[in-house]
Amino acid sequence: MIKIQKKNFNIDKEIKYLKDKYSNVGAVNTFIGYVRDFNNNKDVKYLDLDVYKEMALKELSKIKNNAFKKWRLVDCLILHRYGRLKVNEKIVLVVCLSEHRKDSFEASKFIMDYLKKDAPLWKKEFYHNDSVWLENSN
Amino acid sequence: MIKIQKKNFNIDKEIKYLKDKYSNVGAVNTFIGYVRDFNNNKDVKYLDLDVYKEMALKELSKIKNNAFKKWRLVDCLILHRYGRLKVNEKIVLVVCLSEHRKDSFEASKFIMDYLKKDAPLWKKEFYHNDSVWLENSN
Amino acid sequence: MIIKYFAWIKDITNKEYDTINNDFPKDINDLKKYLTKIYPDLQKHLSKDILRFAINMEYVSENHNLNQNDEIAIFPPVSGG
Amino acid sequence: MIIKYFAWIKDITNKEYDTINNDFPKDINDLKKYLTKIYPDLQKHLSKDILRFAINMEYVSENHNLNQNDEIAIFPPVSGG
Repeated sequence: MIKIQKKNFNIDKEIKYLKDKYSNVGAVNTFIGYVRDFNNNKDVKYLDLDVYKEMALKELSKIKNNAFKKWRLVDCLILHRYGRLKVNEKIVLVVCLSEHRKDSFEASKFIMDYLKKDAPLWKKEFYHNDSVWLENSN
Repeated sequence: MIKIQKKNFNIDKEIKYLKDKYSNVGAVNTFIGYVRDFNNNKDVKYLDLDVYKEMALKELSKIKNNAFKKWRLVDCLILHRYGRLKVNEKIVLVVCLSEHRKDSFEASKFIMDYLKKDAPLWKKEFYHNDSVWLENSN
Repeated sequence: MIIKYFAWIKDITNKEYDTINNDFPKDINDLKKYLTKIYPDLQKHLSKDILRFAINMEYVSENHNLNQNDEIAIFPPVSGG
Repeated sequence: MIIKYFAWIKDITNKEYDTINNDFPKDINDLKKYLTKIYPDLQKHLSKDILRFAINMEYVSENHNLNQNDEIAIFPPVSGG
């Protein structure tokens, strides 16, 4: 499942919603990204996250499908927020469900790596006096 | 933090409790292990988890400290349940907090690998007519 | 044809998209010339080849023909996650 | 000295631990002989070297001296996680 949303999420509920469908799942790996208070040597106040929503849904589906081709996954959720996000707020959630732990770990890392590279989302970081559009490094 | 407990846990609450202390955390990797419905070619009814509690606390602390030596972690939780656990119940939770995602992913995997190898915990799996003590493979 | 702008491209164009109904650019190179004309501040970025283009939500890395009903998007390197 | 049993070792000893106050085993090899005597069913496992020993909650892989106040633990390969 792919979700692009403004609103916050509850990690337990998101995982439970997926996990409740499958009794053959032994392993769930989850990644959560948060807004940090300090970046580029400056105190961060908040982020504005811009998104090309329809394309992000398509790109993230593609990344998810590639993960399914490479590992034995039972299910997978990629959730990304957009809009204004303050320090300590959650930005992104990836959840990979598999029978055995190796698949969930590797798929989750793969998805985050490609999300950072290809998903059309942009962070504008606001400091005390200025702001800057960020670019992901490799 | 290391927790060895009988009772269930809420993933969101456990993560929030850790994350709320730090505003410099950008990445949280989480692993959750569940009781699967099928193993050893048999339908599983439930598990009994035996633990050498004091030593498990000590071993898991050691594993956690080794993870801190190898990666830049901000904090870390290892929670393992014991006692009777039914199919679909959560067994283990590992949460690694770091500034950047690589550290949280690798530390979380490292901790699970060593937990599976060295933490003094034993699963007895109950099927329809019989039961068996399990051994982790490598 | 619709041309969508994202992130700091929007700060230059001061709008989220343009629609072109007549005389639309026939390929990406043509589109770059078109954009340079109406948004001179885009030129330095276009010439440095740092922007990414998508046609109908698929990345294109080389020059590519455009059709009347295409949705084109122009944006800087991404920074989600 | 206390000797703790875990997992299926407990199914053989039918108890969780033994305490030895006098004539306690002086090292791990000595302990193995002691256990074989009171729990004959343990012998085949002890001889196959599949069990793990911990002294005061630290793994020991080689023979090791034992002291009166030691807490020894004997268990099969682990299966947590």
